[in-house]
Amino acid sequence: MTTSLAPDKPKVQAPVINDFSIEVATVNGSGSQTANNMLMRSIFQMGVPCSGKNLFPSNIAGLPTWFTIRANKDGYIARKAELDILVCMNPDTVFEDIQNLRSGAVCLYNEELPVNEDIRKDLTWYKIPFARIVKECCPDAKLRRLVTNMIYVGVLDFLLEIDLQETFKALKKNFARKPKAADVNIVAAQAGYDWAKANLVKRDPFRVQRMNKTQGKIIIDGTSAAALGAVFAGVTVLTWYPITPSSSLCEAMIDYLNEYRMDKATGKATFAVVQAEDELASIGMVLGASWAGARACTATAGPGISLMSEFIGLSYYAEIPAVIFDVQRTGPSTGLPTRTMQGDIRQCSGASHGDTKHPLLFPSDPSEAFDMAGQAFDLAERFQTTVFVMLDLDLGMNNWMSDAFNYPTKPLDRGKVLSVEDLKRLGKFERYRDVDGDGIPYRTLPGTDHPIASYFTRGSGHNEKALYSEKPHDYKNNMDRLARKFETFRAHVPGPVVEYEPGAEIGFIAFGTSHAATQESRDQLRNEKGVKTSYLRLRAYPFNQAVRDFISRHKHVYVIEQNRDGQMRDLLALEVGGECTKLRRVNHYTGVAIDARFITNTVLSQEGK
Amino acid sequence: MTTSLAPDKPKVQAPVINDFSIEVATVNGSGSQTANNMLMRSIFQMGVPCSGKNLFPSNIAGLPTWFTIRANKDGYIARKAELDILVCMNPDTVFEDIQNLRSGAVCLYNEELPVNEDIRKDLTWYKIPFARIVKECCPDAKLRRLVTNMIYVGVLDFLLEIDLQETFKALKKNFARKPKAADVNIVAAQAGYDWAKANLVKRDPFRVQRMNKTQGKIIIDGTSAAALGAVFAGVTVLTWYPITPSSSLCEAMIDYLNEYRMDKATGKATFAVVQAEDELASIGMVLGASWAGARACTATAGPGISLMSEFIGLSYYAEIPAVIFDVQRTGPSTGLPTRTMQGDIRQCSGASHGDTKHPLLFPSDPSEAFDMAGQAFDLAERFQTTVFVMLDLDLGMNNWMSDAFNYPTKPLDRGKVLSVEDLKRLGKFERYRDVDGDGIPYRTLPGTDHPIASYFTRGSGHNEKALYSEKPHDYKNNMDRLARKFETFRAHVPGPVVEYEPGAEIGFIAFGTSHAATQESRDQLRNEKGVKTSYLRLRAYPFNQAVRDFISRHKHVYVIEQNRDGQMRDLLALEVGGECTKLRRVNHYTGVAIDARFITNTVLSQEGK
Amino acid sequence: MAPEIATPQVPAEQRKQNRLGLILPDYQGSASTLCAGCGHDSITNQIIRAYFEMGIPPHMVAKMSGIGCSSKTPAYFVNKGHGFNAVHGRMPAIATGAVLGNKHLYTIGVSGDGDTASIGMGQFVHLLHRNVPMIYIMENNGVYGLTKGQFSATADLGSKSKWGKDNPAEPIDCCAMAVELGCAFVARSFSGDTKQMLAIFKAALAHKGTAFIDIVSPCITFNNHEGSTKSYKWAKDHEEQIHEIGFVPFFEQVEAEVKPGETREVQFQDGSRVRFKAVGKDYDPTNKEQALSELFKTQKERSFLTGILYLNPKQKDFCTELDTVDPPLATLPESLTRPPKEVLEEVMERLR
Amino acid sequence: MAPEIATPQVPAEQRKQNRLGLILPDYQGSASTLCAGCGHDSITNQIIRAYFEMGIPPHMVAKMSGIGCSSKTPAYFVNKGHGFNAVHGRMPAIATGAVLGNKHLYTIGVSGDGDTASIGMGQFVHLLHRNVPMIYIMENNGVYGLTKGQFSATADLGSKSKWGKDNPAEPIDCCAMAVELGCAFVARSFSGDTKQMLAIFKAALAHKGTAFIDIVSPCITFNNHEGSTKSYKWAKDHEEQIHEIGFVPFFEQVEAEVKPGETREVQFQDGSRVRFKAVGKDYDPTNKEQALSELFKTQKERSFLTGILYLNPKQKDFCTELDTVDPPLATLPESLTRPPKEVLEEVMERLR
Ligand SMILES: Cc1ncc(C[n+]2csc(CCOP(=O)(O)OP(=O)(O)O)c2C)c(N)n1
Ligand SMILES: Cc1ncc(C[n+]2csc(CCOP(=O)(O)OP(=O)(O)O)c2C)c(N)n1
Ligand code: SF4
Ligand code: SF4
Ligand SMILES: [Mg+2]
Ligand SMILES: [Mg+2]
Repeated sequence: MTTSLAPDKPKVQAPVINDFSIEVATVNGSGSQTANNMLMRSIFQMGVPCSGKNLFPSNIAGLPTWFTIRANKDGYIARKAELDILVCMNPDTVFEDIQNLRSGAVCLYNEELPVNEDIRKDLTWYKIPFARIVKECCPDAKLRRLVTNMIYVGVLDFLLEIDLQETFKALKKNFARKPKAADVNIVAAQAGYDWAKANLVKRDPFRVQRMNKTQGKIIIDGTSAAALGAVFAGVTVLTWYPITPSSSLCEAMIDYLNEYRMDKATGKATFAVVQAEDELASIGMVLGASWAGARACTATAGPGISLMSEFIGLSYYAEIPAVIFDVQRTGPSTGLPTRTMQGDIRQCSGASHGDTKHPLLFPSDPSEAFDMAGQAFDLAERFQTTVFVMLDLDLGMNNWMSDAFNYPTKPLDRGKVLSVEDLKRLGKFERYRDVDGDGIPYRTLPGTDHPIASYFTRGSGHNEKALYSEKPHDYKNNMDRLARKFETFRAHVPGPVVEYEPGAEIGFIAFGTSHAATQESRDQLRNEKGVKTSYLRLRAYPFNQAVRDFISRHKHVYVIEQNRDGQMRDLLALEVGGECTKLRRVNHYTGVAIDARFITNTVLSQEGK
Repeated sequence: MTTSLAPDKPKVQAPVINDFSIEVATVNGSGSQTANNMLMRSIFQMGVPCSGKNLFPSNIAGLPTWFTIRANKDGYIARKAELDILVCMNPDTVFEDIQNLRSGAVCLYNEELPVNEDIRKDLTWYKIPFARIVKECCPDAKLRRLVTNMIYVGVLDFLLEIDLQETFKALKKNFARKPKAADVNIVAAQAGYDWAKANLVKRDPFRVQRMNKTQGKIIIDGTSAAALGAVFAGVTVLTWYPITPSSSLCEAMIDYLNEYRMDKATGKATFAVVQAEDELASIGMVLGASWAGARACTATAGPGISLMSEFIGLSYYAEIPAVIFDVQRTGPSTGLPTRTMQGDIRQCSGASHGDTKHPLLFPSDPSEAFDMAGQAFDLAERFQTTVFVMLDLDLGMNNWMSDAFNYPTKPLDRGKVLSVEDLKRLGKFERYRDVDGDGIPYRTLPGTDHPIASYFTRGSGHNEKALYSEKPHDYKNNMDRLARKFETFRAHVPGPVVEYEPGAEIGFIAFGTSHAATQESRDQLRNEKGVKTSYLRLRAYPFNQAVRDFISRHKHVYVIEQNRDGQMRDLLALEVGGECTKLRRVNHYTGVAIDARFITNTVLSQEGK
Repeated sequence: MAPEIATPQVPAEQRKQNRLGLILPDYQGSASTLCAGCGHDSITNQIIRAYFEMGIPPHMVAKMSGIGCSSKTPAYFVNKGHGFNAVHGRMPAIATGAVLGNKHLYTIGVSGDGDTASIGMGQFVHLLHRNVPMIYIMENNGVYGLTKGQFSATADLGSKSKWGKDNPAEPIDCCAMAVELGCAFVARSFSGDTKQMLAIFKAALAHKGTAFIDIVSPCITFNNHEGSTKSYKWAKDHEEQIHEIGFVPFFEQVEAEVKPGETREVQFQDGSRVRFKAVGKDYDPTNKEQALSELFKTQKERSFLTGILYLNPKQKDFCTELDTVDPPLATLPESLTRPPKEVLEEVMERLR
Repeated sequence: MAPEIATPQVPAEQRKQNRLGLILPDYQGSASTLCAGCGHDSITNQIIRAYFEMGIPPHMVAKMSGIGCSSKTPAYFVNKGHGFNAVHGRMPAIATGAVLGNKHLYTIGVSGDGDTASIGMGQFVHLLHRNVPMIYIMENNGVYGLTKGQFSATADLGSKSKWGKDNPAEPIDCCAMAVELGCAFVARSFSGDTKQMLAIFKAALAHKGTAFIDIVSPCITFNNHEGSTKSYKWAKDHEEQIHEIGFVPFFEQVEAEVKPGETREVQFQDGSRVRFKAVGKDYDPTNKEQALSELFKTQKERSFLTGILYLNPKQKDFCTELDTVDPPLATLPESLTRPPKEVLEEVMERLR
């Protein structure tokens, strides 16, 4: 008996095409990740924009996990707070999961769960005998737990009219090197599909129809994207200490390096990777390597940045390049390490004691993460200081639909490094002199075979010649030059992407992963309330004139970010002086990714609408 | 032959009473510190306000050091940039030292130095045969190096008409437990005096005359003052790792503890001190001890704060008391560690990743350092978070004239700790619930013998009952409460000291060691240019309404601080919104203490005067 | 080999009372959220049992940890004690602080091999150097469990990762380090060896000073495969018990008879005694050099020694060194911690 | 006993040329700003001499340090090398990074006992664990010189401070730790023993892997008084040379004769050889256990062993392990470090 015969069904609604969200409620360690990705890929391959977000606990196996896929014909791929379709696999959360559904939603559940459909008459129910289906289709009992998840993919393929072949294609791609695994999963998906076809009557409105909005796009997570960016930026040294969510970045980079960066001629590595004993060591190694001339980076999350602070300060004062990928998560160290946050902006922009300032880059999708990884190395080497690439858990660990990456067009910028020939030509070398007026001095690398090449590196206690000095004016001169250097950054970091809406009195400023929800909220405001908004997407700190202009030209500017304190708002407030009164806060801080409705509601209430 | 017969002397000027600065240029490790302190004390004992500042290198012996004493009848005890009297003892800097003198200044020099008086005809010269004098007065050759310095004290006593008996008194006090050392020095001072009397003709205008402006005052350095404050605040655990300039604080505290905090009954310590292996350990021990219920503190400087960041964040989120004395110095770690700076404001106010905020107290003299040390413990225990006492090297390591300290009138505030009796009475305990509406929850101590006493401490991943939770609303609730708690601080940290000057359009905001120079500059502006200024001296962050009012009520407000970036200005700007345009910067950042003339000139140029 | 599962499996019907009249469930914690079969849960169970059998007042237990799967376990035992899950690698400092605040607490720290031997190495060494009275358990699985299975510094040379890669480095042997550094109680065990763990934990509770216990504790999810040298199978096959341990707490002295073969006995400061029965060769646990040479030998042979490797109960501990008043510093009254007014006046007088 | 003073006293008239045609002054640094008589300056002088005699190209020297008086010394030798005075206790990471960037550099790190054994302990252990090819000198005075004389973790039990207080703890013996951890070149010397230092430094330059050298180096200002166990007098009275060291660099093999009594010889990977002449007992520097037991013994006797305590020139070093291309990673051309366009397209294709 299928649930389609249950009494009191909601009326059949008008079809909803390519616009829904699916949540799979399961436990971590149960292997549902692959199934969920295949489902998402199937939709993607049908040309429908989509995204997938995994909400998982700080634990390895056995605790609740929710995977959400959103498909949206208009390209809205931010998290959507309301769910349309729920797949219940976890007995521990089943009641809460069902309770949280909106009226009219769809609920697929494992028949083994103690679900009474009567508790929510406003839902469309599908009961699925997972154990039976999997038992039939998967003779190897050991594999059953894993492939169970493919059953619901098959069922959903049927219900949502997703082409089963796309699921097969996705599986084959995914298991390109393990054809047997592909087969087992294909069989399971087919079994789910067949069972559904034979037993279910579709009563819900959600459907996928082919369109062509994913042409040329890829699906990738942000940490892999940044890792690839580094590999194509010629990174030579990676040091790291495992921490969620940045481990993924390092592990992806290691895989890519091993695959693409072994010297053909000798079979040897053109890179070195060190798993350090902690973050103090990993940043120390980066500074040592950069000082010696390597392109070095590390990746970490907030707790790691805290530990690195002293060294980051040294990088600023002693002028040593470093690239740090900060994949932000909710703090503190024993906080919600598997939840997302844009929470390290204050910390990173000024890390360390004293007068230190550091530039930050904010990619908002994988393709930008790829590009900015490269830019970060160029900037770090040119400016001889730490450059942060600020990802977050949402971008880093979730699967994003993205433009394919563009091969870099510019050669690597290795910065102002003087070679033996340069030294011969110049006859003079003063490590900390501002020769070019941009605040950026020249450096030499250890091993440079010229009598005037060497200098001694230390913090701020030196004069322009890098000789030890405690003289007040030497210190002040140097500090003023460093301030000048930081000013120079404004013109060299990626500028904002600005979209002026004619007649808009309201401006939005967002960055990083708040972008997608912001775009969607703008449409909501326009379409639902006739409220027009302009939009500036920040891509870096420090800011440039375009940011100031944007704020000038609007009555209110909402700074949308995912932290409690409005950390970016504060940086902007300090930038624009009196106009800071225009800046309003849209702060989302719950550990889950921001959604458009939250922005829309917050803005409307602040606008008194 | 003495220099008094040299040709071309400057004319004898009108006497200058109780208003001059003396600099002794010497090398560190030469033992001049005692002599300089005795000289300062002699002036102090004559009732004349004075201060002493030691400018020393990051090195143990053999490098140039300058000790400056300022005596001023009006009580201006900030550094004065111009020198009146120079004592040259260091061959390495003698030319520069002399070169830097203003016209009309006085120069005493060791006859062994290669000085040609002709190079500066605008100075008053006194040549002194140190070696000869000391040889006569000090038979023990081994002691001569040390007591040489007392010779110039004796000479200056004669020249400046300082009562030699006051020097003797000071020496006896200083060497109370080493009468022989006192004697040797007394003899040397006397010898210097006698030689001067016999050989010098006074040709300079500077004189000390008795007055009564030091009655009830003491001379002490700020780190000793803070250490005493902690001892009288009942500190029970001190952990530390040596770092200039905070080592002095810890070493002073250890001495006081050993002297005054051994239990009479048992002869055992009522405190524990641990020299930790580094700053990560020292703050960790403080948190562990506070968690167990001790009154615990540590002291460090900027590099230590950087290293402590992660733990400081934990203290914020897990709500564990900690008192940190930050004796600020010029950064970074290999910077100018023996120079002063108000440079850790940004770092301390927000240390750690995530949304963290910490209160800061700013003592501006030893008496306030004493009081604030006590307040810091009360606040830390009441609010269950880290409280910083922000000293700097200038306050911490220099000798300051100060009001005598007042014995605390209020009992220790140990905060919201529930005893067994409380638990019995209440029957309920939820570690992170906001029972009182002030954002501050109750806690229990380990070892509390009651079935509901225990709870589990971790970062932000918990609900009000301290049970593990990753639920979005638990996280948000907790963060909102923490924000509320921080708001509560405004009413509990020491408020500013405000002096409204009728008719003043300009306001000054200063804090900590910028206070003395600020006061003096206000008088300069009033007396020299007729410019009136009001003055608000900040004593803590976060700010209260009085700060906002002050800024409101002035046209321009100069924020005077000793760092490059205007770190306090930025905190104020964020506080006052649109009125931030009124805030102007007076940023002194050379490693040496700020002086009034710098403020005056900076303000005048910004005012276009 | 199926390891026990923490807390839930402690039999509720076990109603035997200890010397405080408490029963085993009084020492339980919250339900474990570790992977089913994780070695750490077996350790938790023996910790519970040791506190119970030793009759430790649960409210006097302070449970400290860093970060990692292992560091989560303090939530799974002795719920009536206070627990503190601190930051990664810094449990020693937090625990030292707690001991400073209240020296009467029974302080136990649980850490992992990552937490201890990587990021925590500095604090680990200095904790031992201070001899802070506490139990320090390192739950050693050769990987970073919570961050998904990267090798730690205790992974053996050539041990295979879940993804088939060989570990390139020799392991850091924390027991050998501890012995070398003079730690006065150094033990190693295996999470599958419940009896031995229990005896060691009880002895550790009697010891005054740092009791360091390294326990091979397989990570079922990331390091329990063929080729791993920290798997259940490998550990079972390569464990070399150096002796059998009999522990006699001070409050049970009368009943205890010397069992046949128990030749060596060491007495703790509280009067409790530990007796060793030789297994194979004669091993003197009070001999530092023998401990090291046996450790080196088994390192070479790719096996691992278990038992109490080194023991010196006479060594001065940190609290004895600090010599504070008897009550905990945490609760000293103001009358003892704030000197009277006259003292301040005396100080002021000197500065006038 | 008057120690030498750094740089300035290197006799300028010494015009002897080394195998590169360079003279001793080519290896000098800036004038020392340490206290006159500081042990560290004597060490500096022998470092200079070792680089000179070994004919190391000065521009290939990378001089790394943490913070402390000792950590200042890289400014006082080989001015033509690049120097890096980093942050306190983290020299190992900085040095490891430099080696990663350019494995052809002759990397030397100078640290203090505070810099190494306190704040730097974690990095120190892991540097040894990795066997990063470099020389690591710990200038050991038992105190924090630069912060004015507090005891460090290497101070001996009962050693008196300048202010008359006894150090309450046993010392951490970094040599014993290094041996235990498997460091393949562990030596100890005394800043007053110039001949021995020179031989050790030269051998260290020939060694591939971490050469750890602990040198007792009295702090004349804060730890040279009666009662201190790191004073010149104490060190002179308590130094126990374990052997005399003869070093034969690979480029001087022909001239070198075996001196009478030189019984043991160990050969380095570059062909250089070190020969040991027994002093008193026969000591086998390739025996880890003997090294430890001798160290323990002298610890107990309150004396200190000097010489090359442990040596194993065959151990795999970190760079060999990493197996990178021959040129320094620092200067690899873009053609080697940026994969071609096709590779990116291949990756994209997989993700479409
Ligand atoms: C400063 C910091 N760095 C990194 C992490 C990430 N992290 C969490 S647990 C862990 C390793 C735990 O390994 P181990 O101590 O062996 O415990 P296990 O999980 O294996 O029991 C790491 C690296 C962190 N929480 N904090
Ligand atoms: C993070 C940090 N903490 C503390 C200090 C202060 N400090 C500078 S040198 C030093 C100790 C140096 O001792 P050691 O390494 O033994 O060198 P020595 O001066 O004795 O040669 C300390 C604690 C610092 N610079 N940075
Ligand atoms: S991941 Fe490994 S260590 Fe962590 S709980 Fe699971 S089995 Fe245990
Ligand atoms: S203080 Fe000690 S270690 Fe530092 S330079 Fe002087 S003698 Fe050397
Ligand atoms: Mg582990
Ligand atoms: Mg030292």
